[in-house]
Amino acid sequence: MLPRFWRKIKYRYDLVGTKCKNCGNSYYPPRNLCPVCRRKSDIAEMKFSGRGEVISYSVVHEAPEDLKAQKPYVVALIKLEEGPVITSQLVCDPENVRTGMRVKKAFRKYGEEGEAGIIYYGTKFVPDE
Amino acid sequence: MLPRFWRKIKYRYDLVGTKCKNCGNSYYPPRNLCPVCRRKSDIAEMKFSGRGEVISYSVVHEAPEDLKAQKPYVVALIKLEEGPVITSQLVCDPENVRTGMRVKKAFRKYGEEGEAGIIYYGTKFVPDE
Amino acid sequence: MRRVAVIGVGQSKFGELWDSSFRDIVLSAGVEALEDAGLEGKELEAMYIGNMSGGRYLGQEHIAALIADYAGLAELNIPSTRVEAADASGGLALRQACMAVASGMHDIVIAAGAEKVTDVGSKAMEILASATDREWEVFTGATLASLYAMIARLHMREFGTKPEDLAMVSVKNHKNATLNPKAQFRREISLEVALNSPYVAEPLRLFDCAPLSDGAAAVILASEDIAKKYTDTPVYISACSQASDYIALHSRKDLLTMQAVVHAARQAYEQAGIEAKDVGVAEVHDSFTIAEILAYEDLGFAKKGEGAELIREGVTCLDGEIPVNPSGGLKACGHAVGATGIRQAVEITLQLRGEAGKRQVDAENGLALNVGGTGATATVTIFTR
Amino acid sequence: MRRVAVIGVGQSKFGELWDSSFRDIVLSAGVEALEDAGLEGKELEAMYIGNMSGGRYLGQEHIAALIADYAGLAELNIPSTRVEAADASGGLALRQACMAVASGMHDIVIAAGAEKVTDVGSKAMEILASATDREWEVFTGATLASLYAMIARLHMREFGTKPEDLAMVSVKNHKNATLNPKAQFRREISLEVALNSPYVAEPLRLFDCAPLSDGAAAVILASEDIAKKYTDTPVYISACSQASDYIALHSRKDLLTMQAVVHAARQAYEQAGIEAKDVGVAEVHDSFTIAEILAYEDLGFAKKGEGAELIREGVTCLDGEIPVNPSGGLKACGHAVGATGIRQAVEITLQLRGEAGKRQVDAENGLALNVGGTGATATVTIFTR
Ligand SMILES: [Zn+2]
Ligand SMILES: [Zn+2]
Repeated sequence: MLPRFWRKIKYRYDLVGTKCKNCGNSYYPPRNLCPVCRRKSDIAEMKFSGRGEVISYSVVHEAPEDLKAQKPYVVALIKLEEGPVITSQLVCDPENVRTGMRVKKAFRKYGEEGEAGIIYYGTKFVPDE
Repeated sequence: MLPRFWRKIKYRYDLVGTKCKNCGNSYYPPRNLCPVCRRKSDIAEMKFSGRGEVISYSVVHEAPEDLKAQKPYVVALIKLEEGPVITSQLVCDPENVRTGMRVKKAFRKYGEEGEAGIIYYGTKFVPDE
Repeated sequence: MRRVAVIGVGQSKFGELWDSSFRDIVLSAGVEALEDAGLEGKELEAMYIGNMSGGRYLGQEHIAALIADYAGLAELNIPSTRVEAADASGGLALRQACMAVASGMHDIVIAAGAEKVTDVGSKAMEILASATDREWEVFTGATLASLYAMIARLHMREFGTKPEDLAMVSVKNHKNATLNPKAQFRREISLEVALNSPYVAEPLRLFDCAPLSDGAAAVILASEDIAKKYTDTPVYISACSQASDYIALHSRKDLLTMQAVVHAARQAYEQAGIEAKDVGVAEVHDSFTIAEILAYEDLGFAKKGEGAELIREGVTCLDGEIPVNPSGGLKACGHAVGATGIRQAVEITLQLRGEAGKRQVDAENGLALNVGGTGATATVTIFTR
Repeated sequence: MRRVAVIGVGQSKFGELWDSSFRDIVLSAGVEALEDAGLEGKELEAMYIGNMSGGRYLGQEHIAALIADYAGLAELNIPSTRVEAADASGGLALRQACMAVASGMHDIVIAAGAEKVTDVGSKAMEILASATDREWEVFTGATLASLYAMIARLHMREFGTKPEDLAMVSVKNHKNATLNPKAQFRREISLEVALNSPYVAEPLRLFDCAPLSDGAAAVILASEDIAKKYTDTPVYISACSQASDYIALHSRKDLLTMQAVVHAARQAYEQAGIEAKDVGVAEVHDSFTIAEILAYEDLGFAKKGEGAELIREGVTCLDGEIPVNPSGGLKACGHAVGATGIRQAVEITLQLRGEAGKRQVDAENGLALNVGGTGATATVTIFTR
């Protein structure tokens, strides 16, 4: 597996982000520097619950090569209950998605690395209502 | 085959370059604009004889993935008898190459395009003495 | 700072230019600009090139040196610099060139933008996605279209914008492109055709999305004094501003406002000493139809949420109050990624010179908005007669 | 034009940084520079980033917006610009940042350079080759090393330069690197080891070739007035010049002279009002050992053909007359491609401040030479106390 994927495994699999203890803001994806506090940042890791709400979504019909087999699939902007908004796939019938829908994280296959045929997993979201 | 390869076939296979009729300089690889005359350029195509002389060379031991099977191979700077210097592979035992050696063009396999498995041909040089 | 003028413009045709290599395309735009300015070539003191992804599209970096070389300028040893900010690369090249002339560092400078995307076939879309956050957007399956689609859905929900409004942007731009000989698509489309085209990323359909095109454009800039020696119709650049934002859409507090655009526009208006209402013609970044609606709002042509009214009421049509994208825009003239910001500058220059042919509008001030990705970079340039 | 000063410098460690992502590496350099300057971050008015091939190494373009974002600057909406000229990308970032401050456009600007190459494994070498002419050099099987190897063979034939001379460059740079805590290789090597290392491209061996490293560096520039508020030891940039040449080695009339270097050096010396003999310390682009020998000649430290004498006579050693590459250079400190031009500026600044620790030399003026590919781009920067 390419290092740029395994380096992020903790953050991707367990939804670990960061919190700035100086201003109280939390960040997912993780940040080493808080954009509010900058050099006054006081960053610590923080695990997110994985529950949230769909802010907006799109059903993808024109997909890149490695995701063509999955189309149409749903991509959504999800507001986590701790505050941050993230981009994620939503495992759900495209007919049933709606804005405001409650969702929760789930562990799912993401894709395969072309050459080595390695399979990547990560967090997707599923309906939670 | 990718368009960027077939677009160049005439120039690569037949050693077709260009000549500027304004200043008399000849160019290989081909140029649409003469760097001496710029907007006064008067460019026409010109076929090169394919005979020349080795100016310098290197035996390549660390090769990119798609050429690893061929290593060690010889790359040379070849001064064509019409003037221009070009970079080319030289099909020759590395032991026998020397600066000043006379060479001539030959039609040889260059490489294979990874995904489609298409084979590329082009001009290489061989000893001519 | 010195006043900067455009003294020459050139552009290739846009589209799927199968017969032309990257070098051929750039050269055609560059030579046209030199001819337009009446330069031989040796007067150029520096070159700036906007190019998004030569590394992926051509396996070639070091593009600026390559272009200077094939443009016949290698013997002059002039500094040649590639700048990149995804599809705002052209805008960055224009800004750096402006700065080089305004500062007195150079007298005559060429800014070009170029992209050759069709050689990689179906990979072009995936490469374009590298304009967004590879690790936290693209990894999840988000495409550039799907990110704009999520903006569109929110805009519809929040402000009542309709799919018909988006389609009308596309219809307008296609109509304008019929009058532009360099445009990729030179045929009118009907609202019905646009509204029934297949989905790319719901709610965006094929006719909401700009194509990925091959193409190049070039502008030659000079200081005011020198410009007067070369042209009787100099077009001045009265401001050229650039701003950035979070790279990922999800990191932004207001998903319906491109802060980089707002910021760059505010600076540009202030520097040029004009207001949004003084803009007589604009080329904006309609990579997706919703982006043109956002541009109306973020540039101050309409209040936030009321962008769609401008297209409904014909304000941005060729014969409207503020014609937008008279060239056909990215949607119909073509989106040659790194070339776009320069191509916009070419169009505004032609319009202000009165050389825009059948698509000529009447304007004193023109504006160009170039956006990178989903808005992490924006440049706003104001031109005046 | 205003006088420009360096008020802060920072650099990551260089090497195979498996545990660190691109974002982590850049941030470590940036934060070090901010701390060094005593800035909070919000004082920065613009950012320039040198990066060669984020598109190929990371699948990520739009690098400048990404870095501004992860550096916590997104809320400031400052212009952030990526520049690229292969491994001279860092030098270009430095020059654009200088221009932005010198012109009065901005007061405080950060210039950074960064590359993360080790994530792509064995493809890194092929990607580096995109610094040269893909169509007419790389296509034939030429690697960057083989092109420099052909220069080396010619230099040997023409001027009697020996493999031992090249090896001595490597030995010197490795020795210097033992004194640099940020260097990738911190062990001395013997002449025998260098001369018996395996061939990469004859006549160049493993120890003639710089590694491809991960790393980042950053410098913060300010106008003279402002610099005095932040530091008691400002280092001034008295010239920063850039020049280009034919992209392919085979197109150049003199294969043993890098015209871009000669041209940039001539301009830089003139602007700084010094001569080659006034340079007290230099960081030059030893991507291959022969490149350091050429640099001696093309920068005017030695006559053409006599470069090897400087290394034979110890002139460029740490205790010589003109110490070259006190950091260990690209060969031993590491070559993080797009970072190199900025890393050189960091080293020269530390040297002129007297903060270079065990590798400290005594100098009034310092010079940095950054080269792209086989010499199609060069930047020469002159620093003074
Ligand atoms: Zn904070
Ligand atoms: Zn000529």
